[in-house]
Amino acid sequence: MSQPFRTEKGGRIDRAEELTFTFDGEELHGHAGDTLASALLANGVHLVGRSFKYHRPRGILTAGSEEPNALVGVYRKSDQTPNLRATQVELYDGLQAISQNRFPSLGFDVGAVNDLLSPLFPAGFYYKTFMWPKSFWDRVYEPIIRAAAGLGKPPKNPDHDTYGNLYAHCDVLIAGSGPSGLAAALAAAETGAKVILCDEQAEFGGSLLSETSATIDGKDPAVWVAYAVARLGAMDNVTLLPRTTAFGYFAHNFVALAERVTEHLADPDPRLPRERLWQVRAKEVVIAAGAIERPMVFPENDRPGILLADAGRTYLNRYGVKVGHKVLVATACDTAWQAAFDLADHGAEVVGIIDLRESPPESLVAIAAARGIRVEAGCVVTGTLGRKRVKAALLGRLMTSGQVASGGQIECDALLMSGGWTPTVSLFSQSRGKVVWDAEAGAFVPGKSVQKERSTGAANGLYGLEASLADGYAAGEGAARAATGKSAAIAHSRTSGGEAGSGGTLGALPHDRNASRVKAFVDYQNDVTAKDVKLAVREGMQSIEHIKRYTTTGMATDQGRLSNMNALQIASGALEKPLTDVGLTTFRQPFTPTTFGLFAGISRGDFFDPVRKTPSHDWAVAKGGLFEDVGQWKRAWYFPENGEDMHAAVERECRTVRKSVGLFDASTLGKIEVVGPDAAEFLERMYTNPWKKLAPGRCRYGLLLNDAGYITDDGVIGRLADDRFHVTTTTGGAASVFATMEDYLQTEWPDLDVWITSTTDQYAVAAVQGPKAREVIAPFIEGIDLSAEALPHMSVREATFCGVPCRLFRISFTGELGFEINVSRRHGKMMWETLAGEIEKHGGAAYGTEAMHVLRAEKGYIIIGQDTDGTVTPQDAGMTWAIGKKKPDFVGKRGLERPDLKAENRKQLVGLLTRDPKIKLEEGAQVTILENPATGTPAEGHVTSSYFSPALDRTIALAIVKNGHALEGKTLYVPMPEGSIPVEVAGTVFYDKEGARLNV
Amino acid sequence: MKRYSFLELAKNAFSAHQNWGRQWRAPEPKAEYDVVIVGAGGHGLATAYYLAREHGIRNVAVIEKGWLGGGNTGRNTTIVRSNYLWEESAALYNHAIGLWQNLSQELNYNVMYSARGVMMLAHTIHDIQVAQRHIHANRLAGVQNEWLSPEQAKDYCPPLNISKNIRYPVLGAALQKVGGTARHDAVAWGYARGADDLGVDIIQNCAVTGIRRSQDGSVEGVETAKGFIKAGKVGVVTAGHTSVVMEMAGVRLPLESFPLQALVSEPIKPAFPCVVMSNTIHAYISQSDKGELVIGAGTDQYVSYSQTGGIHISNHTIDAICELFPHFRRMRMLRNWGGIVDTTPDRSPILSKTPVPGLYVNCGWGTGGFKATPGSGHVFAHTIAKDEPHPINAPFTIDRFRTGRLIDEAAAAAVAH
Amino acid sequence: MSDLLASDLVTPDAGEAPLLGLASVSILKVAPLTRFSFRARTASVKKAGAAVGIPLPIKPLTSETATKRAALWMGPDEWTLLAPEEDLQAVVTGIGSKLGSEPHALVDVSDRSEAVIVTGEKAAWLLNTGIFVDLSQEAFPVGTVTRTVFHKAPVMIWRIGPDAFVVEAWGSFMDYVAGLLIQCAQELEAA
Amino acid sequence: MLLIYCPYCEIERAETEFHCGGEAHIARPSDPEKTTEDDWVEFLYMRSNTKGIAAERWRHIHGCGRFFNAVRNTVSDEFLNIYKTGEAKPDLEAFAREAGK
Ligand SMILES: Cc1cc2nc3c(=O)[nH]c(=O)nc-3n(C[C@H](O)[C@H](O)[C@H](O)COP(=O)(O)OP(=O)(O)OC[C@H]3O[C@@H](n4cnc5c(N)ncnc54)[C@H](O)[C@@H]3O)c2cc1C
Ligand SMILES: NC(=O)c1ccc[n+]([C@@H]2O[C@H](COP(=O)([O-])OP(=O)(O)OC[C@H]3O[C@@H](n4cnc5c(N)ncnc54)[C@H](O)[C@@H]3O)[C@@H](O)[C@H]2O)c1
Ligand SMILES: Cc1cc2nc3c(=O)[nH]c(=O)nc-3n(C[C@H](O)[C@H](O)[C@H](O)COP(=O)(O)O)c2cc1C
Ligand SMILES: [Zn+2]
Repeated sequence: MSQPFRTEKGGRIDRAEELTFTFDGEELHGHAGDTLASALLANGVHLVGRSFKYHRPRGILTAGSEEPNALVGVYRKSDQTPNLRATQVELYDGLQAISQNRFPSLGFDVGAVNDLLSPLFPAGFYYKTFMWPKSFWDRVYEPIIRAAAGLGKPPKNPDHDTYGNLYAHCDVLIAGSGPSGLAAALAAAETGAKVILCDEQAEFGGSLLSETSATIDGKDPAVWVAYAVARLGAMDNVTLLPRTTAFGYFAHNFVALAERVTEHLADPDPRLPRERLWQVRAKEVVIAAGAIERPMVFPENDRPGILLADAGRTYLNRYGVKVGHKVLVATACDTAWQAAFDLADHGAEVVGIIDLRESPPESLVAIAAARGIRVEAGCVVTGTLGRKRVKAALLGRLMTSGQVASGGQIECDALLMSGGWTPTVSLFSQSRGKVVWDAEAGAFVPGKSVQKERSTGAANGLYGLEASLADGYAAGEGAARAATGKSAAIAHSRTSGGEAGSGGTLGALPHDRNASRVKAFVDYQNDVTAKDVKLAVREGMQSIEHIKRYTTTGMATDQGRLSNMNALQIASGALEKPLTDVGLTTFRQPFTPTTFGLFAGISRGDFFDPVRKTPSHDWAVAKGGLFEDVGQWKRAWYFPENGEDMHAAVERECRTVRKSVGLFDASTLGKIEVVGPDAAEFLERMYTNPWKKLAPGRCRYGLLLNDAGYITDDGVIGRLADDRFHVTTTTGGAASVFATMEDYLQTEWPDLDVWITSTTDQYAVAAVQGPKAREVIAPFIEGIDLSAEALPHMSVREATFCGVPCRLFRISFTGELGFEINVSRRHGKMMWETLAGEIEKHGGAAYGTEAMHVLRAEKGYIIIGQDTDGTVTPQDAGMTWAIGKKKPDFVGKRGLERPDLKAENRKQLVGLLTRDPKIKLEEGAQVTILENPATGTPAEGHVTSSYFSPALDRTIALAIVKNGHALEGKTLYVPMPEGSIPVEVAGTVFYDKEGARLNV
Repeated sequence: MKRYSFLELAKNAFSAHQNWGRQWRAPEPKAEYDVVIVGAGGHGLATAYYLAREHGIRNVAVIEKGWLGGGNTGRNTTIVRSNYLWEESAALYNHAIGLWQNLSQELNYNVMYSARGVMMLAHTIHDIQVAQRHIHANRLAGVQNEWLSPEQAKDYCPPLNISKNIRYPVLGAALQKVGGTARHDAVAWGYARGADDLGVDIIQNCAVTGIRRSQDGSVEGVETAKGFIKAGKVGVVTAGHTSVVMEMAGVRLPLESFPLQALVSEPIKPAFPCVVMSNTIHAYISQSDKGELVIGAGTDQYVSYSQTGGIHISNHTIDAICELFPHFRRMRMLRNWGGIVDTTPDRSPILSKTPVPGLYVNCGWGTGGFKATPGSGHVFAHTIAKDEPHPINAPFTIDRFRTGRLIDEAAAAAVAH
Repeated sequence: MSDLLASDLVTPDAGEAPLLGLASVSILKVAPLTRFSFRARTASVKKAGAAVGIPLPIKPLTSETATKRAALWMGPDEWTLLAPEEDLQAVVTGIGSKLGSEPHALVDVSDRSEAVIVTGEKAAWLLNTGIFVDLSQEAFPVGTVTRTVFHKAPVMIWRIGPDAFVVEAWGSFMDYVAGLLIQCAQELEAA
Repeated sequence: MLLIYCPYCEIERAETEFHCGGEAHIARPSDPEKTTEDDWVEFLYMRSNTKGIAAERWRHIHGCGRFFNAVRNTVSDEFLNIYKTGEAKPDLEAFAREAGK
């Protein structure tokens, strides 16, 4: 049960609550309030992972989301989530974690041989080799490279957790809750502005949670945090979101947040989402994301046990964990000294403070002296010893010559380092703002705001508690004023301690080692060393973007937050150009890796896309009907009976329609009501056909082109009154036809007095088709005369069906006597069931889309999108008859006049009959002149529709064929892998060419 | 040029890699070139390379406003395939496939062309019809493409969810086995190194700001950030910026530039063996040799030169990926970026002479030109050198929009990448 | 629910059990209604109002209610007119006789949409799981009506009370909309 | 996801409620019969594709349904002006000068 590195007291963990967890199967203990990282460290575990390329042993480096080494897999419900940062995984009882990228074990990893071979693997090595023998690439080299790369393993099972979403609006969004973020929140909230405060950590407070040597308003910083959070929590206008990362800053102040809702719980309620996406539109954004500490680039700076100094301090003060018993501190910056002091005060032995600077501040040296800590100024670490944990560090003394003299060796079991601080400008950069160099801070800081945003505190390059607080209050006030015009007075806090520390260094440190032998890491996770960056420059990679892509520095899961500045400095040196001329690479979203499920959210299963059903749906399901997806609609495809296969079912359905009667659900067709005195004029301009003379009560087939001249849609249009038309469109075209009409209406012809209304969902439509159609509907239709004389083919009437109003069309897509009855959707089920019952009495049957396709193909009626593909003109489709020749204009008329649309040799719609009537062509098969064309001979066209036709008792097909209309009667070929199929070119109408069956 | 090989790598290991030379120079521009190529993307660099290698025209400069390969070449999802519908397109992309197969050896630069197969899913009957049409047309054209049942598709790509109970179940797939991926940056670098070695000057950080025309209207040279550069011929290969550059010569084009986004996951061990594309539900995915899942998202709906886009685009792509590969739902997005794609009305490129004598343009590749890089450069070099198109790119004129002789891959419901 | 706007018109379907009934939010199906899409140029708007018995709102995104009538602003020349199921013909006749030959369009869309009433303390929260619109009372006061998008479906929302919204979707989208609302509300059942 | 002001609804809404209709002020030739091949291809396909200040059409498709025009900087994606269909094209150069400052 012992946690040998746990302090006696202090920290924010709950010592009363002990938790058990496992790491690589070993049972360990920690406390509530721990992260996995702090709990591992409490147990003295530093070695937690292996690096990407060289498989070097790696330990926990940081205490935050920028952690590059301590990536683990965590098991839950017998599956694991890879690449979680141990520094962000909150401990819960029973947590099971595993290390990654090692085989067979973390302690002994065969991949570590890469480290020995590393001289062969400098940056970009794979571009230079693996080219011979050529065939080895796919079979040998690439598989090896792929297997070596990658960190964790992907989960094995589908994820059953859910992910939530919330759209939110606020006046001020504050990302980050350190002193500056909290101050900003207090100041903004006090004005009454709507505030959202988020922080990626489990608790609010940021750096204050590990600050023990300062006070705010005379209170311990943590106490002040508690007070501030309580105050904010009590206000209605404030939303507090801990465990919530602002990960994406998009255009127009749209910020995406990822809230981790249950991951920290041992046994979460399954009804809760695992994570929630907040899509926030903020009038003003305050970025209070703080700053992170920079590693120092010295040889072997990557051994387990080497941490950032501030991380060491955080583990101590916040989690009650000493990172070691004998701690060495290497720094170029004041802040690390405090870590040394705090550790010493908790009884750790601080074996030395090595400061790069010739003369660190007197005050610090004095405090060190008082604690008896050895101080080495003007010194650097030039190497470290120890494989799985640091054992000692080599000391180097900087000489005036710039050389380094060996200064011996210092034993330690942990090494804390600080190269200074890097403001977190990721979000600012995402907002498209440009950073500027702040020489004093030695860092890039946010420049001019591009969006309604301001950075504050350490993120703005302001170090020092008092300054951060003051800046935060000002940012909060300013943001609230900008958002709402309101302001309020709020007392600013007074602090003691927490002064800004100065100092810092960038780039690789000098050393006295054999440069070609040692590795000083810049990007830990991707194993990019200082040498690699220099090599890239030597090879002509002059842009920082090239250096990034050639070496992969900054491309790891921390996206360069730790490495960029050091890489930049090294590049700048190698290029002999000032750092500011080299510039940074682009920060992109997400700020930290963000779960796919969060983006996908609720869009899964049936909710992936709306499932649109017609009122006959349940009936069709009960009947055993099968469905096909057409756009978002589910359409009944065919209705097998008694174990029929598709072919048998479709054949039966077709025969039934031709013999007696069939019932078909046409509800999915788009419907548009065109109303107004200029309705006919409008249709006249939209469709190819003439409309003005169409009498009320009659219908006409309409063909719609785009202005380029190609067919885009079709449908039957009925004139209900002088000023009212009922337009139908294809199922898939409904939305786009409506949008196209609105476009012309609003922007080209706004003077027309006509309006269009979509009525697709207003009506359920049943098509009753077949010789007995009239008998079937007659009992239910009232108010009109159904006789052929009174209601000829292509008519429309308003009537009632079983007493409810309906629009009755006498039209046909089958070539048989047919009616389409439109009743309001609510009565659709009643209508369908009534008719379904009735057709049975007449030996009829319901039929689906497949039979509908066959029946219409027998008649040569085209399906837009199947027999046409966006390159087909009315002439091509043999539909010149649909063009109103006398019309001065219609959409597409001018397009049709273009040379190629009028050219000879265009592909035209024809019928095809296979010589062998049993052979059914494949849709999409190509049509050629030669029986066996040489490879590379372009085809004459392709088969667009192909079916077995029960009416003809043979197969039929439609095809688009070059010059097809002139080829009627000729033999062409459809070459298939198994041999060429001879076909005869025919007209497109196969059945009842005279249309006798229609007009009964 | 120092040749690259394993031996060379081993030799250099002894000298701690101190002796590698530059892969390309950083020359100052000369006053005059025979040919100036504007834009050092893959297509521009390949054009320069083939001008020098195939046509002996070595007095060539490639002028790049940023860093070479930093345009769409550096930000695409690297899908390579040639199973396009129309014979014109299939010929063009297949020409490229032929060149891809030997590109590493030819350039002596490993571009990691990986023929792991590209599988295009069908989710509806219409999709099947379209896929079959492609397969049959491709067979006649000599382009490899085959049909897979859902079970065969799953065999080829084990993570694929072929359950019948998803919203848009997989009904089958078209597979092009010679399709795959390549290392996008290496393609640019390899061509740059090859072209540089043949004497081509690659001038980076030097935007072209004007195109100067002589009295007779023909091209005289380009104005740049580094002054005027005289040129006998100018080839514009600037992808998303083509309208901007061509306007400098007074040439209007049927182009719109849209943001197209892509994203990568965190790196994981090999989990995805091939490339899968679904046009119907908008998902494009493969796994890079580094281990990230590389995922292509859609275009935003408005013209933008911002190289970013909206989150709803990523949402819609990732939801599709998670339906097809539900165990990736717990994976995480590492980085999301955008490029600027220049799209034509028929979704086919323009590789053509222009109304301005001596001015040539190679553009309109939209969301899918990476795969064509070698082929495009090859035939464009021919067009410039001979002042007439190579038979393969002869149909890809600007004039086709006037005459209506489109090569409409979009209308034929073909797919983007 | 008596203090709700239009509560004499938009009423829960008595025959149907609530789709969702949590302490913090409930979802009730709305009984059938007469709905019209009315389109006209500005000059005719007053007359149309007189014909229906309610002024047509001119201010964007607002609604007017009167006994058994409501008029919802949909666009600068578009209104949705609501009336009890049995008043369909009355509205047609009323407008027809008042406007005569003045250009306008009146289209019966009674059954194009289905509606639910979402009420309760968490109603706005629930809608915001899929709707981008700012539903705070300041930004979206009682009476506000708008078309928008709920996840992947177009919807219309109309605030009829501080914690009550009418959510309409085209009939074929209602399974999706109601289904998702119910699913998104699941977490409210957890602690 | 852009935030777009609809001049008819008089409110800002998310981009997902809108449909972008491409470059604005490309009028369909009023007499197509007499329009030359070149003018027709201009109308059909040729676009300025401006980098910088451009006028474009939007439709509040999931709102009031109205088309309107917007001036947007295609580099920053910032909207500079929004006006109703039928109103004159604003002086884009002036916006460009302003943005250049
Ligand atoms: C996200 C995304 C995914 C994609 N996925 C695929 C895919 O999977 N498969 C596929 O085949 N294709 C894909 N593409 C398309 C493909 O990337 C492009 O078609 C292709 O890379 C274009 O290459 P290019 O050389 O023509 O253009 P680019 O690489 O963009 O090069 C153009 C160059 O011109 C330069 N330039 C511009 N203006 C000037 C000027 N005034 N002066 C000087 N230089 C200038 C630019 O800086 C740039 O470097 C994708 C594109 C994107 C954005
Ligand atoms: N050299 C120095 O002396 C020095 C350097 C740096 C910091 N400091 C001290 O640190 C403090 C800085 O205060 P501060 O408030 O600016 O920063 P902070 O580090 O205290 O707080 C930043 C907070 O932002 C959170 N955060 C970062 N990115 C986020 C994101 N994308 N989404 C959500 N949360 C995010 C972090 O988790 C953290 O809690 C001061 O007290 C200052 O004295 C001093
Ligand atoms: C195929 C491919 C793979 C990539 N893999 C990574 C990666 O592993 N890590 C990373 O940070 N970025 C990766 N990127 C993205 C680049 O970092 C970068 O975002 C992209 O080249 C666009 O450039 P920009 O973001 O600088 O504008 C990859 C890009 C591509 C095209
Ligand atoms: Zn609007």
